[in-house]
Amino acid sequence: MAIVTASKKACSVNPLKMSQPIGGSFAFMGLRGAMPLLHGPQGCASFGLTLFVRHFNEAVPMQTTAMNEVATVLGGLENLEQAILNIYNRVEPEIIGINSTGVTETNGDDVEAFIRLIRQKHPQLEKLPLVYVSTPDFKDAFQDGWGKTVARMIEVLVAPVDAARPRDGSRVNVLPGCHLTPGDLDELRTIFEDFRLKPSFLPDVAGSLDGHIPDEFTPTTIGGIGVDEIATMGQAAWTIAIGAQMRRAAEIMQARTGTPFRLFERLCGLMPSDEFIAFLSEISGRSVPSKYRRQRGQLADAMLDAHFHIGGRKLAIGAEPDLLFDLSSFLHDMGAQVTAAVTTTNSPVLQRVRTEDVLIGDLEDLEELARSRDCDLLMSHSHGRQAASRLNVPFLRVGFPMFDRLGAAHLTTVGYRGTRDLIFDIANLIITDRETNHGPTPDSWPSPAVTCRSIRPSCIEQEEKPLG
Amino acid sequence: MAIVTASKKACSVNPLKMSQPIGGSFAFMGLRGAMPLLHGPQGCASFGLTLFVRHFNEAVPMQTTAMNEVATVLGGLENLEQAILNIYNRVEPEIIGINSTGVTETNGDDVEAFIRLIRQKHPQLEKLPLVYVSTPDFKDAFQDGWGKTVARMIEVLVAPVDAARPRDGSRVNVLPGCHLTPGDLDELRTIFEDFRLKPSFLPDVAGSLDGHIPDEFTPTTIGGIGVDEIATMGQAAWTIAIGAQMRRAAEIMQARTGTPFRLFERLCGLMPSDEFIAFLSEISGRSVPSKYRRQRGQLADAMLDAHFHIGGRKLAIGAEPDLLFDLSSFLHDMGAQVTAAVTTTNSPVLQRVRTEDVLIGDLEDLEELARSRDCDLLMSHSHGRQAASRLNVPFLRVGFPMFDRLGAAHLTTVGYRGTRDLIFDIANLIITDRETNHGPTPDSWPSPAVTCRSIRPSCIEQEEKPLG
Amino acid sequence: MTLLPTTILDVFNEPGCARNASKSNVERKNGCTKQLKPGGAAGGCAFDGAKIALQPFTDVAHLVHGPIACEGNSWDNRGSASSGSDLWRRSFTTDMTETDVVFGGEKRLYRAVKEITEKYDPQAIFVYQTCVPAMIGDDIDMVCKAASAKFGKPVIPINAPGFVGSKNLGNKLAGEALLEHVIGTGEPDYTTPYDINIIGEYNLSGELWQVKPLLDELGIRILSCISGDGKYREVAYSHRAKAAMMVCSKAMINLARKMRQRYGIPFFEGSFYGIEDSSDSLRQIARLLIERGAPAELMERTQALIAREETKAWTAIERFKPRFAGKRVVLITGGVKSWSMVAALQEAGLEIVGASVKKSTEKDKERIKELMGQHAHMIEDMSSREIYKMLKDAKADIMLSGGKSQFVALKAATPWLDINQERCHAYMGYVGIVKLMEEIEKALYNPIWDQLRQGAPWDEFDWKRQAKTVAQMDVQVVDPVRGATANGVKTISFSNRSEIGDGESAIAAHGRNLVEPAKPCTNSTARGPACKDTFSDLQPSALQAAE
Amino acid sequence: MTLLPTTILDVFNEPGCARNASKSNVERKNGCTKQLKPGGAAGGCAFDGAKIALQPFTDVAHLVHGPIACEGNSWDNRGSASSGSDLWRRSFTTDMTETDVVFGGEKRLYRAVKEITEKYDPQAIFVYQTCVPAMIGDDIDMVCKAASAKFGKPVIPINAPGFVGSKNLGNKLAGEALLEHVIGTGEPDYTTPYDINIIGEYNLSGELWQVKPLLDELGIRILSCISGDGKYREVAYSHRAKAAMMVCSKAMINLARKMRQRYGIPFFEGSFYGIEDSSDSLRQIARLLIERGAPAELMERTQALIAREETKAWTAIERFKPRFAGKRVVLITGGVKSWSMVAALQEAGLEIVGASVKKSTEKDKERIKELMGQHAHMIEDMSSREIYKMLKDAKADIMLSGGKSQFVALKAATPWLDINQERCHAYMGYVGIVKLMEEIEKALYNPIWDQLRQGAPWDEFDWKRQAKTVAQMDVQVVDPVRGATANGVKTISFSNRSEIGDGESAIAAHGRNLVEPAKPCTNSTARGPACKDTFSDLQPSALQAAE
Repeated sequence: MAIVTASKKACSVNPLKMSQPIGGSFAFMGLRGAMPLLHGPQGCASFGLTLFVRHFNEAVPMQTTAMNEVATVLGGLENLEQAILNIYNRVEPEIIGINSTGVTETNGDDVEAFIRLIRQKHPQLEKLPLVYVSTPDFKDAFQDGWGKTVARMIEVLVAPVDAARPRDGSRVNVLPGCHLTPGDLDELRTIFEDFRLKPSFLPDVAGSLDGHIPDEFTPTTIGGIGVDEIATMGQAAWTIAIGAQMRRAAEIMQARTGTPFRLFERLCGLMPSDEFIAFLSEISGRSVPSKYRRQRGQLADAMLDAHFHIGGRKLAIGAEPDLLFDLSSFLHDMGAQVTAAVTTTNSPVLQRVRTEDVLIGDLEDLEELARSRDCDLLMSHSHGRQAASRLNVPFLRVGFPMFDRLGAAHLTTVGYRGTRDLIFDIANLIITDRETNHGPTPDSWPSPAVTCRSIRPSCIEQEEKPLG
Repeated sequence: MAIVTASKKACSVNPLKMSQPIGGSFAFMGLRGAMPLLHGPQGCASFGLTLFVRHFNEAVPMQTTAMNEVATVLGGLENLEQAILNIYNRVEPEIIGINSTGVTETNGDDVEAFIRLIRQKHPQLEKLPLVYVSTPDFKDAFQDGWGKTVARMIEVLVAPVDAARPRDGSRVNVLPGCHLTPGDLDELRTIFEDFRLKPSFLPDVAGSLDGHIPDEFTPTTIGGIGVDEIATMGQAAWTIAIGAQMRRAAEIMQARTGTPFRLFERLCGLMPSDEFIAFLSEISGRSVPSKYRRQRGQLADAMLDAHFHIGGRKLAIGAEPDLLFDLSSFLHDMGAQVTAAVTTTNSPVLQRVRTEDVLIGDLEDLEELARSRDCDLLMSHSHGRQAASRLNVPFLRVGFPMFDRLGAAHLTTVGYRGTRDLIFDIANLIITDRETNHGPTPDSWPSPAVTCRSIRPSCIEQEEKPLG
Repeated sequence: MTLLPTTILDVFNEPGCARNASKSNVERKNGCTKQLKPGGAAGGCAFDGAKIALQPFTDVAHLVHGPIACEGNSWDNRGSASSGSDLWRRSFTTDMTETDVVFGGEKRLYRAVKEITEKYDPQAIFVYQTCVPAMIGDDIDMVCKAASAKFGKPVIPINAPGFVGSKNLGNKLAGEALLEHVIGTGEPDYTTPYDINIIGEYNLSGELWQVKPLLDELGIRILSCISGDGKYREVAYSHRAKAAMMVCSKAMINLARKMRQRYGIPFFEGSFYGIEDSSDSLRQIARLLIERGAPAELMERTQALIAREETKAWTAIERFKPRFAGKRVVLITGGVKSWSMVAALQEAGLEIVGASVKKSTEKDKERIKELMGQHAHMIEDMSSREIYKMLKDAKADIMLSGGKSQFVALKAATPWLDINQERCHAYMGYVGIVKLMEEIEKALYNPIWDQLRQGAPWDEFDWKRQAKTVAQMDVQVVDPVRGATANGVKTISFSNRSEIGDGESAIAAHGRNLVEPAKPCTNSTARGPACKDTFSDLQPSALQAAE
Repeated sequence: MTLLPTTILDVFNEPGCARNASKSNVERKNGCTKQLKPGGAAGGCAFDGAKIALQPFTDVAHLVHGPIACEGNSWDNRGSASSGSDLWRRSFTTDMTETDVVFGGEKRLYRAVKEITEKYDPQAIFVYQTCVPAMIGDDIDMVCKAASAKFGKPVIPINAPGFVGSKNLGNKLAGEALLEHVIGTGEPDYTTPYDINIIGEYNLSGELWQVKPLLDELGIRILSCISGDGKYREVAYSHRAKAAMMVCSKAMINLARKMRQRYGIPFFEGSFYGIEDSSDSLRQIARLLIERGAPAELMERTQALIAREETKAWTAIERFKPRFAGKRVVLITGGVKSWSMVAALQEAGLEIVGASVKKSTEKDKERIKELMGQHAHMIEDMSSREIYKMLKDAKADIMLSGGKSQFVALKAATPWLDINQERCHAYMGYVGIVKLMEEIEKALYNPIWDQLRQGAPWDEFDWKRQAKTVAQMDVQVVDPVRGATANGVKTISFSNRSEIGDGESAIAAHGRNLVEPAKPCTNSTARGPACKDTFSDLQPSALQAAE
């Protein structure tokens, strides 16, 4: 039972946290033909855009209501109206997803009321879904913005269903947390399909941000789940939520449509994957394909090969709660000691992180804890690179953003195969570090005596003649 | 058109090459219930065994006729007889695969004659397949041993078919070169199955060496293709050979059973994968599943993202011919210059390596070429690590053996997905090297003048009073 | 709410601003305040601009007062290089909470300064104002003053909250803050007749170090670089320089002008991109220094060095000429670099078929026209979709631009090179231009383009769809100059009226070569003046965010 | 064909060999020549043994004369560490071709020596004979002599082709080569009364350096280590040592004995594995040196150092005792390390429930019995399948062995630790033993075991199959001591006759805990002498390769 505390510092140094509005925009990026719109000054969208572009190496759609100082004084209605109209006219989106920012929240803009006014004034917008989510910058963090936004999508976009009507037994709703990559979603999709289940991912960033080459250059998302498909999600037999951040969305789905849900807080590791596969086997009524039997064996074997290297490592990890919980639990299961854990926002899973204490803090906290607790493996998003370099410990990039290496979108850590590959990556990182920094030398085990007594010259004997 | 030359040195330094008998034994490891048997002194098997164990991190079956000095004088019949009987009695193999070594070849053992004698003497062996291949250590190399052994398996184990009988349109024989990993074979199996084709891999090291956990500990291989399945390979509609080393095996298959074949010399890269997928689409009569459309887009995107890093790199590569050809062609396609290429044995593909010259040589040659030609990326099996470290250039482990990192069996370079992941690995290796070794400093661009003129003290002016 | 009216108006009226100077009165009023279009903008804000301008000061703690978004979403994203302290790479923010918004954030800010002082003891702390605290009335000037007095260390307020305007405005506000609080507050150990300031140079990828050895060789000392690899103390005494070079014509023109005004430091606008520009800049530096009293022999030495370096560079570039023959470049930058880049590229035999002038002044444009000839295609503001089509239609062989617009080129399977701040190569001076040519050559001749321009051989359908898509795009694009379409062959005017095969069939046949290489755009004589405004009414898109 | 009869017979008759000494005449004749069983052997050959023994000499070029197999398949595979030259890590081989086999390889060998001399100029070249050139009659002694004269550099023939015998024989032949060609050919710059040789220590993972600081502190100089971190020159003058320690009782006993004979250097067999063994060895060294003339005060200093180090080590180990209570170890080594490891493990409170004695002498066995008590289970020769079953049946909590047998333990989901040459940790001396305990603790308490012992929850079928498999294995295994089976509950005698649940149900319930922890094997009193031979007739398997 970890004790969860929040940093008392006035100054956050080397932030781990990102703001919740862009977490919300990120969720909208998993919808087809979507334009995420940040209601705030243009810098908010610009920073967010840059962050996503650097992580995904993709053109990313994101717009802003471009609130300036004067507009802020007057309230955001006019800018919101103009933004929606401009987007509607220019890019013909299938949906506009709006998140508030610190400025408009401080201002107290009643955006839902604005939207009603705008719809009244512009009947051509009647069929354009507009989803608004309140996500002030000065509260919560990235994963909260994502979670709230998905919950709100369900409230606005999923059609209510007649509880009496039979459900489609092969359909499954999947509500992935923002810590899952496009690669993770692709892997899950394959697994679902191997059980002959038809998954609807909400959102589906794999469809939109996996790095495909579009035929034309569109300003909205390409790929992702369509608004039409979202509307019918109430017909699915099950909802699977991944990560505690998605519990509320799953509950709303259940309340709205009666679709039961199962929450998987972890999908990395042997036992979490076992549970997941067993559940799919159960709801699909199909036995587990031999592919997964073999993958399971391969994972078990990888655990055996790698535990020599990972076992006993002292891990310092900085990540948002669900990713922190997933990866730290997995590494604990591999024999590592979770020695320093820092996160961005509160969550019920934090208490269950397998460590002494979890700090809601920043990368300076993580660096200091890692140093004082003698950690020898650091994991965080790319910003942790500076700390790892100062500490001279191996560094594994996890989560968002990952801007200094390629392939962030395809890193896969879910399921037997994803876990297996992650294990090899970590073990090889540690092996490389050992070779580079910890090879034995004559001075590796210095004499405990204060000064080493060397041969005293007086001891040198007369040279003898050779015998032979 | 590369010029192929062989090293003139009397002394091979830091060998790249491994011997062909163990290449042959490796092929037998892809058969179910097999016991590879090296006919030679015990050291030959012991070294081979260690090599495979270190690479795969698996228990590996391999036996020896344990020829000692006296037995060598007398000829190997008795030892071979004892070995076969001991293995037969003790481990009940489904097949024993015998490769000769330098010692027994120097001795001139007529092993086929020995086997006839042994079968006459021990009728209980009647149904035990015994496949013998001549593979002297002092000729050829690892991949030759593999190629010859697979060819011989076909001659001995595949049942002749009635040419008039209709073939099974869904069955495909796959003859993979020894440069494919279990991970490659798994990837190929998935692709075949997605086209509803039923592949028979000969040999199938994925079945036997992919790292699964067996229920019991057997001294033979577990998994792999069964002798029964091999016998029926003549019924397949197509044979697909992968790597030029498999041409002869495919030709023998065709001659023996009439099954037409297609040889894929490369499976890494966009165009080779395109050709492969197009061929499967053609022979299966099925359109390409959308999964591969997306994977193709992802690969194209990875090429775009990574070409900045890989383009212009000067590559030094040491590998067996088929792996050399596959990877160097792929890297050439990514804009790298293949600047130094060293291999182990002759092959028709060597002339087509996209470089000036290919040397049949050793890792000393590779290191010297890399140094004199200013290469900045080195690829070879694990033994190249010393050269890379001395040259201080990034090093990518490819091929066999890979004993100093985990997960060798699962490295995948075939198809869209395999190529995509390889691209990220190489690009990230290069990025890491740039960060670590090539960050800009004030001395990165030294003044062209011989000595840098510094401020002459005479120039220093009288201190002025501050204005403000 | 603090509207910062004085400073901002002051900056808006910048007389040193070439753009302003060339504008009508009406334009001038609107120009710099340029109201961004909601739903059609994606550029950085004033805070972003201020941070960009100042963050390269390496020994300063840069503290952002605001909610997590401003700093948490943006830190550690630029490639400036430091030869000393790495303090500037650490990120400091007050990460304001709801409580701070309700009760005011001044106390938290003060405590943040205290924590930084205790833990990192920096040479100075720069405190950046952002929108939310500006809205709730946090007085950072007051807090900085108090903290400065308390901790005995410069604590400098940078008043450029995002919503006051663009990135460019932020650059200028940063300059104002330096003028008001830093410059003139220190004295160098000694001065020489060879002391210069370099203003608006950020040492991206360490490129200042490509030029500094030349200055060293001439005995010229960079007294202060604002702000690449800069140190607080050096800015503080930068008023003792004899002359200054303004590297980027927009970013901190106000700073250069006011330093001339206050301290009598003459400056020139120059560039180290390209051979001739580099030589010009060296000569200008020498000229100004000699005017301020340096011995005249400096010019001789400068000319000798220039002669030597030019010869070497020209020789190095010579080998690229055959490789670059007939290769066409589109250059899309924030505008300020365009003319100097154009010259550099032409030096190597590349043909410029288009250059962005969105942020360029009329004078810049004149210069570009002069360099590129009559047929210069000046891109005022082109949508991503437009550029995508242009590249798909094989109107250019390579695009050079900032990182955010890269995908327009790459996804059109067209070589692209980053010439903005995220690039990892240094392109300055005589060595840098050769490096740039190397990179262009690598990009042009990379074999991936041929592969990527082909569709999957198994995917006939895809190609049909693509052709259809391109046709649709033609319809969508508002292009008054576009010629008539008939029977699948049509005349498209892009930068000229030369007749070429249409995009569809060119692409379908992977036929970049269908476009007759002997007839590049600038060979046409029919280019009308209308062309340059062709796309100017289109919506800006991702491109706007470039730079 | 050169049969090398003299040297080999000489080695076979090694009177210093404890094993030989304890054998009957008949045994002795068969013992060391031990004809390996075709189809049932997998150990290394004599060449392998010679290479292992000599390769740690760091400044020597090790040239293997033979086809590619001997060196190409095996180089760069051991973890010795060097404080100086890395020449030893380079691999040299004549890579004989068919032509060489037909026409003889002597010329190629000579040229190879020439090339090495020219390119690497090593202190010496060791030329290893292998089977094929031995068969065709290549005379490496002659070539080495000629090359040595020509190039003015020691070129030493190592005559141990693989087919003459086992790895162990190869070790001894390597020792003979040193005696014949190297030892006594040089002189140290000076000698001291504190000079010792260490023989048979390879500095794996640098573990010699765990002990050397203690010797340094005592003023004891390692004049020559044969061969870990060794230098050619040091072996050449190793005959000037005052005393020697033989680290590995089998490897080079002949070398130690003959150095005593020829040069009067007394030696003892000792080990630095474990606290008491380390202390004993230090005392022995001091004793022998004092006997050879070192001041008697050396013993006092040695005792003081031992007291200090032991206290520290015991204190460090103390904390493991509660963690190790009731934990049972199976120890499978080449045999030579067994007794010293047993002592070390028991020091930490671990219970040894089995130890391999395959390569141990009767004296070793006695010692083990003494250490482990009446209930010692000595494993003569156990098949992999047997050990697998034993571990699956939860008869032990951890296995320590060499790398090749690791999978037997790991696949049975049982903790395992490498104590042979491929391990990456150093376990020598007082610090090493603590490190070993740490690693054992890490292995025992790693949470993966619980996970791996469970089957997939979705795979009922699998578990049934596994149960069936285990039952089959019971039938297959020839185990005369196995008890009667009835109604799914049976009595199995493993190392004792204590009653436990059978393997099936224990596994099916993931029920390692079903085995009553309070009743470990050695608590039983019914252990009969028959037990130790239970498996001795079984075929050797992969384990045999485990050195």
